[in-house]
Amino acid sequence: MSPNAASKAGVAEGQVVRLSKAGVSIEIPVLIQPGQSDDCVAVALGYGRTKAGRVASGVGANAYPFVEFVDGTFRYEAEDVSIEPTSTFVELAKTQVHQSAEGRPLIMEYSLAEFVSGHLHEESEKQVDLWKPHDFPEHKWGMVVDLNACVGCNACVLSCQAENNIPVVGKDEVRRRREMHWMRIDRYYDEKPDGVTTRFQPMTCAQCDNASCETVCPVLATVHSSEGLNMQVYNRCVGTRYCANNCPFKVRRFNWFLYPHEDAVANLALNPDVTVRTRGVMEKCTFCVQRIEEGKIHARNEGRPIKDGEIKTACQQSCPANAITFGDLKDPESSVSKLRHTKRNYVLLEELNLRQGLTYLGKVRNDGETVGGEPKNGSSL
Amino acid sequence: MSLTTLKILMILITIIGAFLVWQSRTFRIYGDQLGYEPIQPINFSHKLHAGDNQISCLFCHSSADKSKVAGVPPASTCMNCHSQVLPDSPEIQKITAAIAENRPIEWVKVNDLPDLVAFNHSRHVTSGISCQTCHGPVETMERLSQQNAFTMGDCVSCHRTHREVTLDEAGKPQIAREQTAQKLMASTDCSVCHH
Amino acid sequence: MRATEPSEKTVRYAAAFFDNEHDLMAIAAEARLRGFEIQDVFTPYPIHGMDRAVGLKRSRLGWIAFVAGALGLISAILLQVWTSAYDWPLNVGGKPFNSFPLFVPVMFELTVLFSGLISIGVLFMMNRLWIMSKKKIFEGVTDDRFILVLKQEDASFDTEKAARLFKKYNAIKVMEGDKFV
Amino acid sequence: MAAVFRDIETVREEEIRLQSEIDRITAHPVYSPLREPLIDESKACSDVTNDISGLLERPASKGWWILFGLSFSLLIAGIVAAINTVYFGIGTWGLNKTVGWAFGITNFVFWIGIGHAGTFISAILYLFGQKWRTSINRSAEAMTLIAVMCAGIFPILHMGRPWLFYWIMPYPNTRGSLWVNFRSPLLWDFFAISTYFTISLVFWYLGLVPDLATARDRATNKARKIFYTVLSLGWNGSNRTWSRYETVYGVLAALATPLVLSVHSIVSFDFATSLVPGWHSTIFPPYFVAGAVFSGFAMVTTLLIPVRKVMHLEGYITVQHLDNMCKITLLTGSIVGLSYLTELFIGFYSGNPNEIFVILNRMGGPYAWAYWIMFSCNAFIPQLFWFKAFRTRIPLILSLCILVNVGMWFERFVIIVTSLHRDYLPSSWAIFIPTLTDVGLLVGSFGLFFTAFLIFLRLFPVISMNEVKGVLHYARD
Repeated sequence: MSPNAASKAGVAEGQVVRLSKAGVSIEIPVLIQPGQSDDCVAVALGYGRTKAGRVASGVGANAYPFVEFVDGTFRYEAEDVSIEPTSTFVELAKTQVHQSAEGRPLIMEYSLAEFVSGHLHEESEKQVDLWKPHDFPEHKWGMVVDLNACVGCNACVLSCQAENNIPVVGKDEVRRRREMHWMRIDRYYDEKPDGVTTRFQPMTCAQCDNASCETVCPVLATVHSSEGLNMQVYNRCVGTRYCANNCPFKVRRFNWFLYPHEDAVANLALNPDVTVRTRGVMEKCTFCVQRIEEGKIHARNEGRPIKDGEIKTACQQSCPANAITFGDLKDPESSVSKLRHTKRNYVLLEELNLRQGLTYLGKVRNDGETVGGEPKNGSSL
Repeated sequence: MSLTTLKILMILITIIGAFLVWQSRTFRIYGDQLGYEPIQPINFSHKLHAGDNQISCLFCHSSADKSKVAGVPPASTCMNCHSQVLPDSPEIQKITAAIAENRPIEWVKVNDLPDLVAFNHSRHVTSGISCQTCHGPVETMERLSQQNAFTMGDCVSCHRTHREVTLDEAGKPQIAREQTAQKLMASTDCSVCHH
Repeated sequence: MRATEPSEKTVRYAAAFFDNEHDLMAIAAEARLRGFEIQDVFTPYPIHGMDRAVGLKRSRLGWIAFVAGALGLISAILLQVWTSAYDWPLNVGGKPFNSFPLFVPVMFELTVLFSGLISIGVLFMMNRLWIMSKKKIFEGVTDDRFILVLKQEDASFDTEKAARLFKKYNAIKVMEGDKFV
Repeated sequence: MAAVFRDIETVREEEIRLQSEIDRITAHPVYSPLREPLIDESKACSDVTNDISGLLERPASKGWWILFGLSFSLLIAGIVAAINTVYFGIGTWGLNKTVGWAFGITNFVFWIGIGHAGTFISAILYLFGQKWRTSINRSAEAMTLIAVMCAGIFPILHMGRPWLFYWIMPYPNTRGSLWVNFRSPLLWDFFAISTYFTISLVFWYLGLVPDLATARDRATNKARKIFYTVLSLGWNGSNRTWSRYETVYGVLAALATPLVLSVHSIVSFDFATSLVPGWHSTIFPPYFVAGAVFSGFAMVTTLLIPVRKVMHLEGYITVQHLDNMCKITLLTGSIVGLSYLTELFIGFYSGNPNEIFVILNRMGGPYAWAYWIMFSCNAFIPQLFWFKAFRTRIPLILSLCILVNVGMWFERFVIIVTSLHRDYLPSSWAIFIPTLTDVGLLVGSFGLFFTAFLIFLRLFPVISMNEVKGVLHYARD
């Protein structure tokens, strides 16, 4: 429901409303979604199931009664549905509660004209180090995320969850802002005169070389590897949460409780290469270090160097838009190194001099501009 | 008086301290399984097979150079030979029975690492680390026992000393010898084992 | 152990009790100047100038504390630099293995800890203050009595002179005894 | 005849010389007659002994039992909350992925701060020759120890796996000797707090030994006799002991002085060395130290006012003592107020949008109420101590000091929570809501504090008798 529609109907976020049309009615809570059309309310299908096991049974409301079978096709839109507010309120479980970027330059966007002219962002000032950086003798893993390609589908989040045995903590814990996703897609709305712009930014551990989390860990549970990875050693962690506080990207996740793995059958779905974390330890994205190690072992057993693209992270593998590129930054010919040297490449919160392994390619937005007389749709890069 | 008592006390402390230091070489921490020697369902002798008969480790533990795990041989591997050799011995009869009932033999795992450690056999075997480096003189054991405490310190000290492994022209690894081919480093990064 | 330390052997002594610090200080000074050998004085609280009156030299404990502190400082430097830069150097937040400025807080703390603990330990040892201690405790010394104890082991001790001196300073009580431990 | 006279003359000259020598040796400093006496003038040494030791020998009063019962029930609540935390996990606290520290570390910093008054009084005021400290230093030091114990519980409890807390100590191990990270402020905290606790403990104990000897000599009951005999280490008041004792006391005071300043500086490094906007600030060390002494003095005053009333110690802890403590509270409170203003100024002057945002968010964000409680209690209220009326009327002192304690707790809460809950990426912004366990631990720490303090009042001489006896004649002779 759009903000305007909600104020017109006199409902607030989380308020349960009754949608009814010709004898069918369901009660569902309101989620206010900027950018939604004012005259239209969207309801997710596929909830309110009765035989879906302990995870999905009885969750939400079934919206299928509104679907009509007309002229040989299912009509997923229903007209003249009335909305009645009820006095019940539900706290929605959302992983992001603040929707505005507060004007901070987190997601770089360029107009087509800017992109064509080649002046994207100011070249960052030369960063000064007080000490000599450590060198990485063999590899230096890096990732580049193309914000132009990202459609915000969350496939990376899910594949990460599956690959890394990340616990699913449930609605209550998400309401307490304790979701465990190692990867997330930040989404910001921009209210503009002609509507709402939405921006996505996949965010995961940036594997900073000058990592602020590492310095503060008293027990050396998080240190830097010789391949530029920010390692998290679960079995050494005592859980001070200082690293999470000191992470500017807030990508570290803490095991607040012992999330059980008691179901022997369900445990067969766990990835045997990734440790299942216990209660009270910190965890975070490792750039799928189990895949990196496996790739290195394969290559070495065969006595050959690692090929570019041979090691793929789970998020990269599942991205339908190929927005994520992963590889060795020591190899100037790798695709990730090449992308790093394109103009659109930028470093998030560069002023902190964290030297991340994860950088972004800025988004080029074509708001109906014309370049060289020809109208262009979408962006080509 | 008090000074004498103090002297006696200090001497006692010194003796106890010296004893502790002396004992520390054999000091065992909780969870240390060194010397674990369980009774196996079949009285299998590594001494006989690997020692006296010179059967290569990889003959039975065939995935040790290809996979993370060395692999416990299936009953059928035993029968490769034992269908001909001593088929009537009572111990072999147990294997025959297991095959007949289509159930695995329930060997007791001797050398075990906690789940928080990822150890890859193939990488170590391929780089020319002998099995005995970690498993001890298996070829002399009637019944298998754990010969290494498998503390992190053991792994780390080996990774520190065997920094360089080179391959000779045949692709066979030679530890710490100047050869051509590719340099392989044993890393001490945490993420090599803990992920 | 210092030469002036009361020995453990049997010493015949004479003790005089006073009810204020001024008399005690004056008699201590006079007794010393008149050639008496002062075993010790006992007071309920520390009295400034008493060391001068009984002719006690400045304690060397200050130096011991200094040396102990230096020991703490050196061990802190060695511990931190050795573990962080030599025994197992780890790349922590891109910082150099020997991140010396970051080692200063622990250096300071260990300096203070060593200095404090060692100097108080030495104090307890030098004064034989410990749980099983069986020292002579004069009645009232922890309340409001000020006591002067003179050695009278040798022939030169003049009983009459001592008695005159005690009287001059209004001694409340005089007692003698053997075996001063 | 002449020779005899000359001999008499010589003897007389000798006597005069001797007398002047004695006078020179025994001369004591002259105190200003303008000074008011520190202790009630009618007290003599034996009165001090009777008054203070007598408190321990009489059975506990009804009031003591009521207070003890109250404190102990608070402590029980805290123990329940602690068991809940350790058994189920840190998830029982109101923390989330964005706010990783809240009540736990707030309580920790608060109690460490409270613990600063004792050593300040015993060490810094000792070095400055402030004789009035003698009436209050014993209880203030006991308060320090108890407060540091209260504080020390929180860093352990707030760990995800508290049973592994010993991993932050550097010891040789079988992990290839994996040491600890000496670059981490939490490790510095560990060293700073354990050193502070140890030095404060020996300092307090050293001052206590002569008084324990007094208690030993007065004890009639066998159990008490054994207790005090063991603890007093055969103290016999020998001048040789006193002499070295004074030296070591001075050494410890000299060591404890920078230690006091260092402990809260190091605690402030937890925040100052991080990159969280609102934490990353160079003003933190002096600001935290001033705040610590400020809250510590307020707490000592809060404790001593009822103690002097209930235990009839008005002759020892006079209004002048309270007046002096109020003055220190005023001074440190003004430093804290100045720090707040400096923080605001530097925040805006830096031009850093994140810094400016944090300040505006503190003043007008979801936790603005906490910010304004902090500001008014810490910066404005102590300014009332400029007026003599506020420094000498006991109910006023007590209420202002309690407000200061409230304000100082909120100061730590504001620094920790408002900085964390909205940092760099708005997508992760979150709100912290305390749970019952959080509140239970806060309340429980107060329970532990008061329970331990009440036990202290029953077991140890509440006023340093040997030091008070030394200043009885102050301004009188």
